Amino acid sequence: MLKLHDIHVYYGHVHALKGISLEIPQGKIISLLGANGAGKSTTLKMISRLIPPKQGSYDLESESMLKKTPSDLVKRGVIHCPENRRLFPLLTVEENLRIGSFTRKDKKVAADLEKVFAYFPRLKERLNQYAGTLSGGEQQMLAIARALMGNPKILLLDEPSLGLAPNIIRDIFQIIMRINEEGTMILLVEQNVHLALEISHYTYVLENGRIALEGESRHIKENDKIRQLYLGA
Amino acid sequence: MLRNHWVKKVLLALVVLLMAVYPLLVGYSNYFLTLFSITCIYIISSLSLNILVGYGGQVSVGHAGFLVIGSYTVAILGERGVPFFVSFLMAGIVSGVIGLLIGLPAVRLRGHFLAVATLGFGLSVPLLVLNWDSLTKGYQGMAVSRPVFLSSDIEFFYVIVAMTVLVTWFIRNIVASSLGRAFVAIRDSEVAAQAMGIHVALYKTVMFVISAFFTGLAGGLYAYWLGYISPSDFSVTTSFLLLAMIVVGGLASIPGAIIGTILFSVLPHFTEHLIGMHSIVIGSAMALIILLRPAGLVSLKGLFKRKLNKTVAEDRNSWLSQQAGGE
Amino acid sequence: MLTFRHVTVTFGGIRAINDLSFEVPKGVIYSLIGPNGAGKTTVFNCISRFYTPMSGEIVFNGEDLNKYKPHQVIRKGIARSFQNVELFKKMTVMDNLLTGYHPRMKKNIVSIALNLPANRASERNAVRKAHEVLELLNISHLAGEEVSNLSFGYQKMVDIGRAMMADPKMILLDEPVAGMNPVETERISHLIVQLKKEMGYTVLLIEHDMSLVMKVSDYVTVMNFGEKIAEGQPKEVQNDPAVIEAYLGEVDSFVKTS
Amino acid sequence: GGSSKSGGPQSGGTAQLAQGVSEKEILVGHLAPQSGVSAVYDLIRQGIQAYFNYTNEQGGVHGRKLKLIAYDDGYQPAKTVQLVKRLVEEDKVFALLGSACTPCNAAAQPYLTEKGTPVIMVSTGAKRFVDPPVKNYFGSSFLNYRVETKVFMDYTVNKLGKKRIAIVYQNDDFGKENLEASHEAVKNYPGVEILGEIPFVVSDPDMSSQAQKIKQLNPEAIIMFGPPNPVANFKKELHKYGIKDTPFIVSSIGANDLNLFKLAGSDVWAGTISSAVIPMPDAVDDPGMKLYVERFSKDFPGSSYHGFAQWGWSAAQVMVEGLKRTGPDITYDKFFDAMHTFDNWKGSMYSGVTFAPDNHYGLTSMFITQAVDGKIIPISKTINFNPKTNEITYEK
Amino acid sequence: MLQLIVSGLIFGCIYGLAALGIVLIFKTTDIANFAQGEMAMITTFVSFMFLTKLELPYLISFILALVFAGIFGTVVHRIFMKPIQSAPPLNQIVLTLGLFLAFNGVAGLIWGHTPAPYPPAFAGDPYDLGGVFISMNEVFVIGVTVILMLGFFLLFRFTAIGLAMRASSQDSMASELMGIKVSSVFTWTWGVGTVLGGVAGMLTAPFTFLQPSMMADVLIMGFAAAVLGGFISLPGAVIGGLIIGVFGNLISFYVSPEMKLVYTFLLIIVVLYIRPTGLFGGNQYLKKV
Ligand SMILES: Nc1ncnc2c1ncn2[C@@H]1O[C@H](COP(=O)(O)OP(=O)(O)OP(=O)(O)O)[C@@H](O)[C@H]1O
Ligand SMILES: Nc1ncnc2c1ncn2[C@@H]1O[C@H](COP(=O)(O)OP(=O)(O)OP(=O)(O)O)[C@@H](O)[C@H]1O
Ligand SMILES: [Mg+2]
Ligand SMILES: [Mg+2]
Repeated sequence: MLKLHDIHVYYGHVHALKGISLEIPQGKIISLLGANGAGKSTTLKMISRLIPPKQGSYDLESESMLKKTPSDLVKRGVIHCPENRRLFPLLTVEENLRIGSFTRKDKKVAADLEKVFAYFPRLKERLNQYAGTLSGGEQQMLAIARALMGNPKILLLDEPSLGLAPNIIRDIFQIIMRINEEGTMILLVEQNVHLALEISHYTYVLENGRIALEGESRHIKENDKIRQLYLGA
Repeated sequence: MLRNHWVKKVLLALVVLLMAVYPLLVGYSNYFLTLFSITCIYIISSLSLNILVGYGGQVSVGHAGFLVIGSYTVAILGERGVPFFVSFLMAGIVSGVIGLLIGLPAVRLRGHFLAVATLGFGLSVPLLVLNWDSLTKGYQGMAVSRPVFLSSDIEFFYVIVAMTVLVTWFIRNIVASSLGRAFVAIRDSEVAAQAMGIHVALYKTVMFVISAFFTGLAGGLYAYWLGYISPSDFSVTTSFLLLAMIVVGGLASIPGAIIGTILFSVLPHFTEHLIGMHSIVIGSAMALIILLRPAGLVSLKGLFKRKLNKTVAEDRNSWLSQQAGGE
Repeated sequence: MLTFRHVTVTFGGIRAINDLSFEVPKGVIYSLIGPNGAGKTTVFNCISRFYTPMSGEIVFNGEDLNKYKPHQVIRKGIARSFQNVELFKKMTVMDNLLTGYHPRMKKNIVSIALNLPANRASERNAVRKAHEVLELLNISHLAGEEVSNLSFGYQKMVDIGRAMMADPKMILLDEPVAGMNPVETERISHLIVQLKKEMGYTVLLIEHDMSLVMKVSDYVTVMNFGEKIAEGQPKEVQNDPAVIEAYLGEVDSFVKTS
Repeated sequence: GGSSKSGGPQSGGTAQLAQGVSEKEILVGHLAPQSGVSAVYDLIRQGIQAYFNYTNEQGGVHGRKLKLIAYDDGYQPAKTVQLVKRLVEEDKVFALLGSACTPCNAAAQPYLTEKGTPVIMVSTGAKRFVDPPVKNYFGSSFLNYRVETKVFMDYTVNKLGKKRIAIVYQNDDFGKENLEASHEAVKNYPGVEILGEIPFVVSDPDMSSQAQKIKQLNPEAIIMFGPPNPVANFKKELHKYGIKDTPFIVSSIGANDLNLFKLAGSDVWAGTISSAVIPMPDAVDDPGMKLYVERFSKDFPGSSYHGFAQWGWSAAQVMVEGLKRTGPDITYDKFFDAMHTFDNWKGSMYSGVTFAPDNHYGLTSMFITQAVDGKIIPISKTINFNPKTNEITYEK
Repeated sequence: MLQLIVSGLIFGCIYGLAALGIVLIFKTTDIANFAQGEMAMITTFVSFMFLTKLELPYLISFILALVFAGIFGTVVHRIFMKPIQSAPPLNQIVLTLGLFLAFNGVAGLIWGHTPAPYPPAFAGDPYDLGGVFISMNEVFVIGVTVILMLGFFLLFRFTAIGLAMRASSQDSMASELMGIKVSSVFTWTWGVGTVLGGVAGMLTAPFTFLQPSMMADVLIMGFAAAVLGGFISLPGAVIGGLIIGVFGNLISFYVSPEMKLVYTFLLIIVVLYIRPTGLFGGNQYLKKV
């Protein structure tokens, strides 16, 4: 249960988020939509505490996260799979995955590793390849797999379908639904609006750093303005 | 935008005027003339280094080597009776040619590898000068005489000022041109630069040559101004200091390099009498400025630019809403 | 216009492209699709000469591209954009575009240093061209922004715009709409058609967004494991069982990508 | 060269006092590196300052206090030129005293020669500052390199009876000037041979290849021109290879320091031969020396009072004596005349100071020393060098 | 000849030790620390205080000094480096240059510039092994170097900490997202790097004597060694140091000592020309588009 209230974020003088309030309730998939530059990635970076808010409140399970560091949030199971993948290019695929489970002390790491290999068999073939030399889509798979290795309670996904083949996109969305069913909450930023609205329970639409619209995904889908602006009629 | 341009011009005119009347202001004091001249010479050097490091992203920690080459070129040619203008130009050309020779292997190297290779160059040049007695008179150093028509210090002071203004202008033109953009492109992404048709190896070499050429000229001016040159004039410390000047001033910025150079050239004036404190003061200045202004002193002007930035951001946002409402 | 003949590229043990042949006729939009890791970007990198094929020939307008260096390719009339955007981060949008104009600039060092009229004229032309491109992309308002401050979507546009600056004969676009929503995708697809129709470019396109590929392509080649598995009109390819199997997947309830 | 638009020091005239001299004060300038790699030179300043303090406590010179203005030139000639101008034109000092660094002094020489500011006891033994004599340059605070070299050669050949000599020299202005002088000197001794000349770099702690070379050459005597650190390292390295008994002769710059017994090890350093113009503080029982040790340790506790500091103190003694001899109405001409009255003056720690219009060496008397039992003691009577005739005479 | 090589190896180890600290810090924080040598020098002075003022035995002083070094390194990181962690590397490097100057000056003020003898770890005459002389202390230097090199190599290669250190240098933001406390990792690295430097300093001091400028040359050679070895490889740093030590000694003997530096850098440039990322640098600038 994660809750943002009236969050403001600045990049230098650029006012990127102008009072965001949103909630990730237990067991849900939430999607966050918006045009280029609307502030979606910024919201995720704020949640994982990579950047500080200037104003507002941020609670996780009723505890304020304003003073926490990214590693505190990781320990609490908030895992952020960032935009642009941000792999470690000079570590191998295997090392990238190992570092995904860096903070974990539980015994299930090995089992999780098998699980992500089952999701992405291509990665298993490329265990010793430098992450930097993978193809775009392979990198995206690795980025998602690395996030899963952190055993997330809340998973923040920034455009997970980016650069993936249609069949893999389908796989990814199935995986997202599956881990959600296993109890992980998900905040999904997607440009693939159709899909996002399809699988999420609730949707926020960002415009210029503000929440312009929110509601149950199935209602949002029917909204005319949304159809026009994001779904392409 | 227009107003900005106008302000800039007035400022520039003021600076040039100040340089012109400086000797009057300090009552023709030879010490203050020297302080100013040496500062000018270092301004030329740091601007040249900035082409390489700031714009081109190629770290050189041996740049003082080119100062040695420039200064010894005028000394050696002058001794053999070569006329002033020729020897002075040759200071640049010889240095540029050496820059080319250094640049050729250096284009393959990056980051710290290049840094250490250039460090080797900076360390080696004074050693070679010291040991090549027959050409350089080794440890004794060489006397350098100015031509008769520029023999007085005040005359040569104006030569230095004029050269500084001229070279600054050249360098400004270069960095604002397609050449300058190619340098920055190489710094930011070699792959993309190649895809844009930029011959990376060639341009890196060109960078080295231009940078070495102007630094060589600075070395020539230095030798003429002091009238004597020895192998211990420029050590690695000089190279380090040049690097500090452009970084503390603000990389890839002409005003930045100038401000940084003035700071480190004038600061000693206030610390030289503090026995044993000199390097503490210089070192602390370097550390503290970077600590407080990680992007260098020019970033101070960002404080004034706040308004401008905001408008750009607002522009964009209003445009976005328009799009959202309009379609 | 561009012909691949039996091209093979390997990295260590991996065959990224295996005996690939295809031909792109002049003036078409030619799409290259296929699963992740199929070797599509590698094809681009071969044309850009970042990679040298182990065997095979790449012929452009009758010339073997293999004899050129990467920086010469654009002068042959081939410009490209990058999959993960490869911009000059610390430059403004305008300067990025101007750099794209590089091959067409006057480059006389004396003229540059003295800022002679010839240099200024050439610089003016570049700026004019850049404004045209910005208009086309609808991002004129961003001209003065440093690209590292832009969101990913806008960076992609700048990347495309930069490739357009050189007025190439052929433009290679690597996943131009990745990270864009359907409306933005729509705009880019207009632009791509415009590139072909109004500016006469030949477009070689890599894209996973099937809506775009199906809409704009004249011809499609499908790759898998570095080999061609199908080619033809978009409609034919879309219904090819091998392509569905390897790439598109079963169209089930919630996938409506096409 | 500099312009002389603003009134130079010469413009003092006879009626007026010289520049830098007021009713209360005499300003004296000094330049040396005070930080960085060559910062040991700062000991010279400390020596000067200590003597100035002492003199001022005694009432100064003809009622005037001495004020030292010292700047850090960082061993950079360009800086020196700048700072010399600052001292002469801005601070308006009367004279420069004991400034260190050969290339720095050389860079400033044309300007100072033109200005005519007295330059007293430069802290370099290079020939160019004393020979041929320049009107306003007087002496060097330590022995002239060439003179010392000649004496070493003479001592090695005539007193030690060695003929096959190896030379180890620092690869810079100092070492090379000495090397040149050795070649000149050896010509006077038929049958004597320089077997090899082995350079080293001062900052390089690794002297093993040099020691190996010596082993290969197997000389009868080794003459080394270098400062304390490499000398100590080299001697240690020689010892390691069992070269213990070959006479080892070291320039005074590198040997006049008891610290060497610690750096090299007492037994390793023992036996080393050198020369000196000033005895080591602990080697003699002399009131002047006691005064120095006492005053210096009081003003600069913790600083080493061997070597460099002694030179500073003695140089200051020479200058003060010159000022005393000039009388209360100090003009440059009077001062220069007074300086020329030094004739083997023994009032300072130096073993004798001489100036004449045709001799600006200042220090031409010295003695040979040897390291024995943790002390550096004189092993010869005074040796005199005559710059006019190039003759070396041993006092009986 | 053999003797030349052996002496070269010993100085090679000293350069290698200096290089180890530089490489360790670089590998993790992406910063070439120019203040490394001066920090080592200060550590050495501190150990000398323990030895002479408190008259503690060598081993105790050695260990106490290393404790000091660890604290010193972490403090320097916290005060100076952490606040500018996200500034461009060159700016951070210039900051370390500033520290280099300042530390040197401060040491001069506190301890003066007169060289002092520093005791070796083991006293005693050298052994004569068939014409090659080597002392116990020199054997000790070689041993320490090899052990430290192996230790840190294993740490980097096989432990989670090592992996975190490597990751932090490649992308600190992504590392944060993995739950790595990047600035703590950096602080630790500075601590450990300074300890390594301290070891180098205390083993160097018997050769260079104790004085504020004792590390000037060693640092430059350390950088050269690090680069020769690839700048990211710990064994590379030591091997680079050994090559430079031996090569330098041979040049010194057979060509001339004053050209040692020139030839050493020439060698490095030739090696880099053939292998632009050094002997063990691997594919550091790998980038796929
Ligand atoms: N580092 C930065 N410095 C300055 N401004 C930034 C920075 N990063 C983002 N911005 C600005 O903040 C705003 C929000 O950016 P953000 O990356 O959150 O957008 P987004 O919604 O994720 O867009 P996209 O879909 O294109 O990824 C944009 O206007 C962008 O230009
Ligand atoms: N430099 C390299 N070293 C090793 N393997 C490489 C290198 N470059 C590419 N590969 C491999 O070659 C294969 C083809 O890569 P390529 O980038 O061409 O795929 P792609 O078709 O563009 O995929 P995507 O749609 O995911 O971008 C991949 O499996 C990739 O891992
Ligand atoms: Mg985003
Ligand atoms: Mg690809």
